[in-house]
Amino acid sequence: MSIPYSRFKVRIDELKTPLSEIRGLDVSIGYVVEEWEEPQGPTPFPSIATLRKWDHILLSRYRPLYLPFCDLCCFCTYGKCDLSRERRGSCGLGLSDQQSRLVTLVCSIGASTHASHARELLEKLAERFDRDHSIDLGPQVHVEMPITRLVTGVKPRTLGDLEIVMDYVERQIVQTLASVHTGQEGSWIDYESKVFHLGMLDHVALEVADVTQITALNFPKADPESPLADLGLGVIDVSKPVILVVGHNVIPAGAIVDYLERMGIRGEVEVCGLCCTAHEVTRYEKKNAKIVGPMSWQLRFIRTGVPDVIVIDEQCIFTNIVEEARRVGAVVIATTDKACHGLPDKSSEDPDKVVEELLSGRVPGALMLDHDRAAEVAVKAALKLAPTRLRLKAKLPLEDVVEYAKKCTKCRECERACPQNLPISHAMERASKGDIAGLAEIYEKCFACSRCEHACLKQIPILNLILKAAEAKRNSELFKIRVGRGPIQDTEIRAVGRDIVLGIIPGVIAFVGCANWHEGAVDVPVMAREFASRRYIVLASGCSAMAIAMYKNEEGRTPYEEFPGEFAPSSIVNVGSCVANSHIAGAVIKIANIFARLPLRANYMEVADYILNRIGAAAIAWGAMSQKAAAIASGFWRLGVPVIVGPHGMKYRRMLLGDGEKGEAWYVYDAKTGERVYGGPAPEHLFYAAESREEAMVMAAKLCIRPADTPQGRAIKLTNYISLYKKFYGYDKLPPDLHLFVRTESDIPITYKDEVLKFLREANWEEKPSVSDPTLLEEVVRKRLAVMKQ
Amino acid sequence: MSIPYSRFKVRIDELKTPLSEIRGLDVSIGYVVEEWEEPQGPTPFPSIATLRKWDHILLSRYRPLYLPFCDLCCFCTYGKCDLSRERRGSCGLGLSDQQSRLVTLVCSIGASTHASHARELLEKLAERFDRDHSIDLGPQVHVEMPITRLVTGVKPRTLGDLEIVMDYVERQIVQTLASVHTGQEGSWIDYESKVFHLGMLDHVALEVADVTQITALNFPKADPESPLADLGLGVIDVSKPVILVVGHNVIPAGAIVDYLERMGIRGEVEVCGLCCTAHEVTRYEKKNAKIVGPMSWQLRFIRTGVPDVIVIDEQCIFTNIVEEARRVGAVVIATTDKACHGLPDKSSEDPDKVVEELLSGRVPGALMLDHDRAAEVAVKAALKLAPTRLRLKAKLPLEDVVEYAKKCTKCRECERACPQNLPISHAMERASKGDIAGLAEIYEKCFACSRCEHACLKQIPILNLILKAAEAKRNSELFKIRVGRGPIQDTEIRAVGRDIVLGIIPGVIAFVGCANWHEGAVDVPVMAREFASRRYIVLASGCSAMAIAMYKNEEGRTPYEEFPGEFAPSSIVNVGSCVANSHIAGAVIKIANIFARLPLRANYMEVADYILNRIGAAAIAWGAMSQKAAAIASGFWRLGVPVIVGPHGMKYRRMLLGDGEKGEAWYVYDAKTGERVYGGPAPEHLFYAAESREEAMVMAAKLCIRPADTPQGRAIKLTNYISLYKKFYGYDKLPPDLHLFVRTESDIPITYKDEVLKFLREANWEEKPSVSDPTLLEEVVRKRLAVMKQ
Amino acid sequence: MSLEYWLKGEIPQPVKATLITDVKVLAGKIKQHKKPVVLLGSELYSLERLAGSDIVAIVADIANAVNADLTTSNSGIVQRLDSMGFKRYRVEFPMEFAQKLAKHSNYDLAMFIGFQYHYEWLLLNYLKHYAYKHLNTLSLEPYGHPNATWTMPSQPIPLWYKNLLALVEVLKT
Amino acid sequence: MSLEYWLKGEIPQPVKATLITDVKVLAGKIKQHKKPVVLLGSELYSLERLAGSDIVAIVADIANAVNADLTTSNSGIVQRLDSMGFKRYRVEFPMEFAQKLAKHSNYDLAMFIGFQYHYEWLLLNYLKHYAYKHLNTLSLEPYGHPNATWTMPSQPIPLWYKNLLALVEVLKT
Ligand code: SF4
Ligand code: SF4
Ligand code: SF4
Ligand code: SF4
Ligand code: SF4
Ligand code: SF4
Ligand code: SF4
Ligand code: SF4
Repeated sequence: MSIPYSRFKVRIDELKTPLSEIRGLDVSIGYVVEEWEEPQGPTPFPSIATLRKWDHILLSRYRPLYLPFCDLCCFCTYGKCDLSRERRGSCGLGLSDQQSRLVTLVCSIGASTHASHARELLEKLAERFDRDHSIDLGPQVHVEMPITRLVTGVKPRTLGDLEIVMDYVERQIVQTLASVHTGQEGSWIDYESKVFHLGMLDHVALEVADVTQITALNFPKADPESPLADLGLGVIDVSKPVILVVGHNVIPAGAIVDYLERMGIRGEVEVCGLCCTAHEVTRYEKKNAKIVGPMSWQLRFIRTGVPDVIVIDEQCIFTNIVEEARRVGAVVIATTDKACHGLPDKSSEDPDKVVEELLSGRVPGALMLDHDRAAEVAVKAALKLAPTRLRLKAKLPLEDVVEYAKKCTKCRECERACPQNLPISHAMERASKGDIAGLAEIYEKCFACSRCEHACLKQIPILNLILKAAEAKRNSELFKIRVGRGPIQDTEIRAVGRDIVLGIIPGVIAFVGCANWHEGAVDVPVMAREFASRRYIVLASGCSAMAIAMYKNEEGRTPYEEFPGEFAPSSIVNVGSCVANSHIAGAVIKIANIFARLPLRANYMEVADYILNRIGAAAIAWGAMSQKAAAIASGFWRLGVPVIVGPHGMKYRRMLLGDGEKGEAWYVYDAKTGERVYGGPAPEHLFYAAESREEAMVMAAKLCIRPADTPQGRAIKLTNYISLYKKFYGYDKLPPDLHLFVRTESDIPITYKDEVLKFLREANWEEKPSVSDPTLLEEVVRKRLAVMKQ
Repeated sequence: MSIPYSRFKVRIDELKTPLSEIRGLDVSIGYVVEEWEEPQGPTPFPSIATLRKWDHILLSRYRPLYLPFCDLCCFCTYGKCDLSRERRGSCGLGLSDQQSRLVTLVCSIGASTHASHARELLEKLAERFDRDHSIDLGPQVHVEMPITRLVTGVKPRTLGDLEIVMDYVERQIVQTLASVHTGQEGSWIDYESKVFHLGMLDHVALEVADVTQITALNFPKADPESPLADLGLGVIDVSKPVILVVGHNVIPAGAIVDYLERMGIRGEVEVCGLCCTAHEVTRYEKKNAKIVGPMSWQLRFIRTGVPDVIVIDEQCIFTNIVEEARRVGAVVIATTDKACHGLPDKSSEDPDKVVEELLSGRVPGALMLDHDRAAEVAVKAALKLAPTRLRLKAKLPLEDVVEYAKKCTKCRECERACPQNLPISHAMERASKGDIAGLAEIYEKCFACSRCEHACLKQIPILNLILKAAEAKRNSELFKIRVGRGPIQDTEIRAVGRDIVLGIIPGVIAFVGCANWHEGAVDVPVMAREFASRRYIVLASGCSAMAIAMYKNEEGRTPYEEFPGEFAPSSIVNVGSCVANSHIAGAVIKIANIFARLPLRANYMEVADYILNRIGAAAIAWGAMSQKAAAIASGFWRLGVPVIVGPHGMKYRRMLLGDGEKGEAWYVYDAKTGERVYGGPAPEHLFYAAESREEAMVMAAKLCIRPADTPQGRAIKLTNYISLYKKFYGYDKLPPDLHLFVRTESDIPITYKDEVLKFLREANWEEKPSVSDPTLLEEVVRKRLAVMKQ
Repeated sequence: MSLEYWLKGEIPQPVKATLITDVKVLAGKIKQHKKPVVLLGSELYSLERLAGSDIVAIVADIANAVNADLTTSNSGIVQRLDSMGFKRYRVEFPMEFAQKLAKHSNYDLAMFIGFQYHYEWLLLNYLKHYAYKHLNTLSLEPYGHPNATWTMPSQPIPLWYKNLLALVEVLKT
Repeated sequence: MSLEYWLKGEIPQPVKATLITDVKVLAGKIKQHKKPVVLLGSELYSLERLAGSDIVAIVADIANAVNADLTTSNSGIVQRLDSMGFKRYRVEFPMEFAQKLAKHSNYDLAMFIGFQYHYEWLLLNYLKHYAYKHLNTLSLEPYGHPNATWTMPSQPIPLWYKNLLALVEVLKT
């Protein structure tokens, strides 16, 4: 039990006027004990070990399968230590321990990134809008902030209340990060438990961040019909001055839009965004702002020369952006102390003087921590720069692809540097003969990192060649995305909760995270459409939500035009940016709370156990790239939601794999009787890297299976599992592990009855009891038995 | 300007009785605005960019010299990226940026480790002793907590006040850690600025931690004559049950001592410590507790089988300790959630039952987060285990070194795994012929990491052989250490402040940090004695303070018996554990405040500028090993105190080197006139790895030189520089850069006058103005000129 | 290039593959094993496109020559194996199959072909550390793989193709 | 062992040394340079103890043969150079000297001998990345060094000693 600030005390005699500055106040730190019908749950403000028991239950079933990205450790000056096979480092650590420690570190970074983002939003917006500003997520959302309530036991009412929550998150991150110090934690399983802890904290931070901005900036509030916005490289009007906002923090972007409105020139300037700031600015403005694309569209766009001013805030910024901007004559304005990029601090200088200095070229950009001034500088600079830069725009500084291609010696250094291992030399060969189709093909899979260029001994601007070759394709990128809607309504949950828990809705699939896709953006819409067509509820956020937009069906409609935006079967729901991932976790929690009436308040284990055993949800982070993605995924794991990543996700050092063939791992308690019964490998894995999108789809269908499925629900889930399997691997085939998921004959989908029965006989299948009230927690059994006794 | 909690507000109508639980309190977070004669300084609660200007001044002079420990980056799934030479990663990052980013990450870990340690002490001790408990560092310390005052602008009076300070530290660590996320900061110089920020935060946390425990647990309070304690492998009475405490957090160790006292059996059980917990337990008990040795004595001691129960708390624990303990039949009790080591949680079980389970061997140890119960279990288990284990004690499980040595194939895999590259195969060769002297020699440099054993294909227990061969030496390790005294008295500062600033005391040299010494522990006492004999003020902390004890002069006296413990020339002052490093930084700050009367409150830049230009202090972290050591060093850098590390310190990825030959780098303002004048390369470097202790000594003498030295002071400093140089490199020689440090002839030491004059002529030396009021800050110039005008 | 591992960033580790340049030696290594399996990856298509030839057929030949099983999770490869009447294959997801290789199977040699470089690099590294006592691994890619037990060297696609054909010939004899 | 770099953890990087096993080739490389310098480290003593011979003298011979300067910060080596009347040496702290090599000197070849492995490994890596345009480096250690431009292979001390002697002979001719 570690409630922060539980003892507090105000020397009230020294409080003079409550609203003026209070001097001599002898520390009063408040912990919000609020009127809340629900009694306090068992684990308010959990610290590292509070939920360790739950973590160990999960981890003994989903053991890490380690994929060391390096066999060494170089964390301290005793190193490097060779940890290969059974060797240990100077501090005593083994390879498995070190991998889990690395994941802990990575998740600390991720959780800190979100926490600091949340804190900054909270500080800046609570200041602007008053700390008493009520949290308001729209009339259909009464269970606000389910993650925060579940984790901390606090029910925040105002922005100010959220400060307590962030204090807790920050303190716990620091405690947990400390565990990676050389000579602290010594066991992989406890590092993994800390990973889960950080993931849970990360989700709290996500929720605080998004709720703060929704509340303060009036983003769409759980609106299933939020407007459509333009997306793509082709949607930008290059004849206007162009301000590009990149990153995740809406405040500078919002200030730019506000400034333009104030000056009455909103129509004269293009404001477009990359990465999550793009989501946010469309959620903020809901009309003119445009989305260029996901993270990896940065160099694709900048190299076209279109943006005049690039305003960077935080996270997911190409770190060499100042140099890239300079190459095309654009300027950079940095707006946070987390990412100063070496630029001179002009925060307190006269905006006009700053603009002048920028135009003179004496500085390549400026650090402007005052966002209103930053906005003014950005707009003024864009207006002045644009006319001088028109000739640069949309023209790559490259005339002759063929001439460049002829210089290529086929040394393949570029390919050996390319994270995608793309066949550049082959494409150069073709290009040198005038056929640039090979280069254009590379465009599809290339994420514009420019590593190839650094490797080329002939100094061929390879990426520019690729971009040039794909010019037509680039300019035809014109799509529509539904603006991030924010949370799911309570009413929506009520409408589908039962069908999800019974399995009648085959599952909830969330496409989340970054843009490090192996096969290019198209994978994501293809998968999303497949599941939406199969009556899954499809959710999306961040760069994946953008990728889904980048597809057109035969009628030329994008998925957001094709499928509705409500939380219902056969829909595609864009919740918003990365921090809006909290609404995905929140929706799952709300099913347990609103539909199943489980107490929410500080009741983490019971709710997570419920989700793991009953709610068929899975996340697909197909292009998961960063430390934040790792933290978000960890939050899902602790909550009992499996996550599938793409092939690059292998680099996260370990997967959490169940072992379907290990029978004893899959026993659960039947809460009604207290007996241990076989529940089957459901969900089979908690963290899984698929090699291809086909595999991911089959796997996602499988990972939606839950021990609590009713026979009807199980049959529906198996129908999808089997039919996806057949679709890809042949109509004569069945998933080889099917027998593990059929409990009684009534689980068998009618359509495949005979075939499956035959298969089961060959597999020596035996009927298994199905358990309606499965749990992994003795506490739940005790509680249920106690209730029954009454 | 980012004062946390500046707007606060209490809905006073809802406060009913101030001392009972307050419900419905609408967030009241207090920021301590206390009666303090001093007005608020310019930078209270600095955030990342607040002191960026100062950092950039330092960094443009002391530029990183990068020593990449790996040419790759593997931080995200875009990687690995090859950053060699001018290549950049997929996110745009270059090699230099990545090295500085790594240092930022390392320092985040270090600062978090101390912050979480501080927070836990504060939480546990404020709970036990009341949050109103006054901070009390003894009658001679009025300027309490100089770092905290300097950084935050808060003057804490009670333990409770420190919570505000820790809130700030935690929040800033999270903000800064976020900057290492892929795609945030893009510039090495801003990463380095963040490193400095983390170092500063780390120092605050150190101070909070040590002041909390001094205050609450009545550690020696600035006592120059704190008692002597026993230290060494030879001081443990093996006939008694032995409890070994390892780590940094005194609470479990203190609870053990208390429990023994309560039971009246203190005399019957040996309580001995390793690493900083050893310091703390002697500071706590001040009589019976013993120190085994520094961090790297862990396996040296455990493998002897002497400890019956090993109680681990946090930081610097051999991570495979559970297995090592099991091998010798000892049990492990883990006491913090940061380091659970996979042990079953017995925190809430009946101690007697836990003891029974431990003795049964069913579990190798237990996690006991309740420290009183942990103490009870430790004592009871030790009492029961000891009799059964007597035959194991002090006997290595190894009879015949020679037989084992004969198995050696001289494959040298052990050497290739050894971080010290020790000539093991050669020693085996000799041992196989009966001569174990080679192995015994290895003992001196070996830090008992057991990496060699993991590498040996013949499964020779190499470390055991080494320990066995050095048995006589081990048993003769009987030393005395002066118990950590805590802070320096204001009166002591007053007595020496002037002489330090004038240069009449040649310098303050602090030996800090861990035990990763290349040439073994002896380096440290040799250096410490050299400086103490030369009228330097020598300070020590942590494992280095222990190393200093491990030496006997001709009369058999250890340095702590030989030299006094007051803050004065020719003394050796053990301040205490790692967290007591804050008193070293604190002493330097107090010189600026008490002697020079600079305002302390939130006045960081001016004070650091003063220290850099006037206070001849340097730290030697000869065996610096960990992330904490990196954070501590960074705190010293921002404060203007240079740090020298040993050769393993190269692995910290970069040094901060001045370039003595780059004239323009060494100009300062003369605050009296505002002119830019040449101040000389003083101090020449901010972070330096020396190859040998000789080099370190010469370098330390050089790095004590400051632009503000008076001619007399400069002559004294040069006397030491020259004479150390001559001592090592020949009496016919002079340091080749001497001309850079002689401003006028009066700077020349009388003893070497002719020789130096001759040298200067050959070096085309010209007289340079000496500047009495040097500064790097325009603000200081302005302030000084304004004062003069009045 | 030839005698180095492929992607520059994926530097060799302390325990690294033996590079085999001689097809006869390669065949010898394979034949030492009782129960080999070949894993086919989804990138095989890219290789086929670059090589301009039917690699799946060659892999089937290899499997036939040494009685090896095949596994894949690629739908196209499955279809082609079906259409060529190849029976001794199973649909296996590589990650799950890697777990089986380490824990439940009695395969003693796993050969890899047609995977994304880093994906295979990491799968091999799992097996290298956690299954090395009973399992050898062999990379048949045109890209040298340090985490395998044995690997073909990095080589131009046409040369690699010729070597694969040669390998089939040697294995058949 | 012989053809590998030394400490197992210090794995080769993407840009790595050329290993030179032939003393004549080594001599050729050295002679290509106009202004070479040899850095002597404090571990030379350990090597001398293991080799049982006077390595400082051999290094002096090498320096004399190619007109190289010597630098060291080791007091014992300084004394021995003094006592053997060797003049062309300077006392230089290796870290400061590395900075000079990168920034202020016109040395074109820096040879290293007698350093702690990791210390030299890191100094060489600084020079590899930040001074490669004008400076080559060569490790004369018995331990192969991947961050040098050229390195002698890892080899048993007696063999290394013989090779050093042979090098002196070749350089003198
Ligand atoms: S943290 Fe441990 S394993 Fe890593 S380098 Fe340090 S001693 Fe080696
Ligand atoms: S820019 Fe594209 S082609 Fe070039 S290395 Fe990056 S992913 Fe490969
Ligand atoms: S690195 Fe440059 S020259 Fe070499 S193959 Fe690639 S494009 Fe051609
Ligand atoms: S690849 Fe990563 S873990 Fe391995 S040595 Fe390099 S930086 Fe360290
Ligand atoms: S953080 Fe940057 S340099 Fe590092 S692996 Fe990721 S993309 Fe590459
Ligand atoms: S235990 Fe000693 S000899 Fe063995 S590897 Fe470690 S330092 Fe070297
Ligand atoms: S690894 Fe073992 S066998 Fe090889 S040299 Fe060292 S002690 Fe001898
Ligand atoms: S000095 Fe270093 S090794 Fe010693 S206790 Fe402190 S951190 Fe640990």
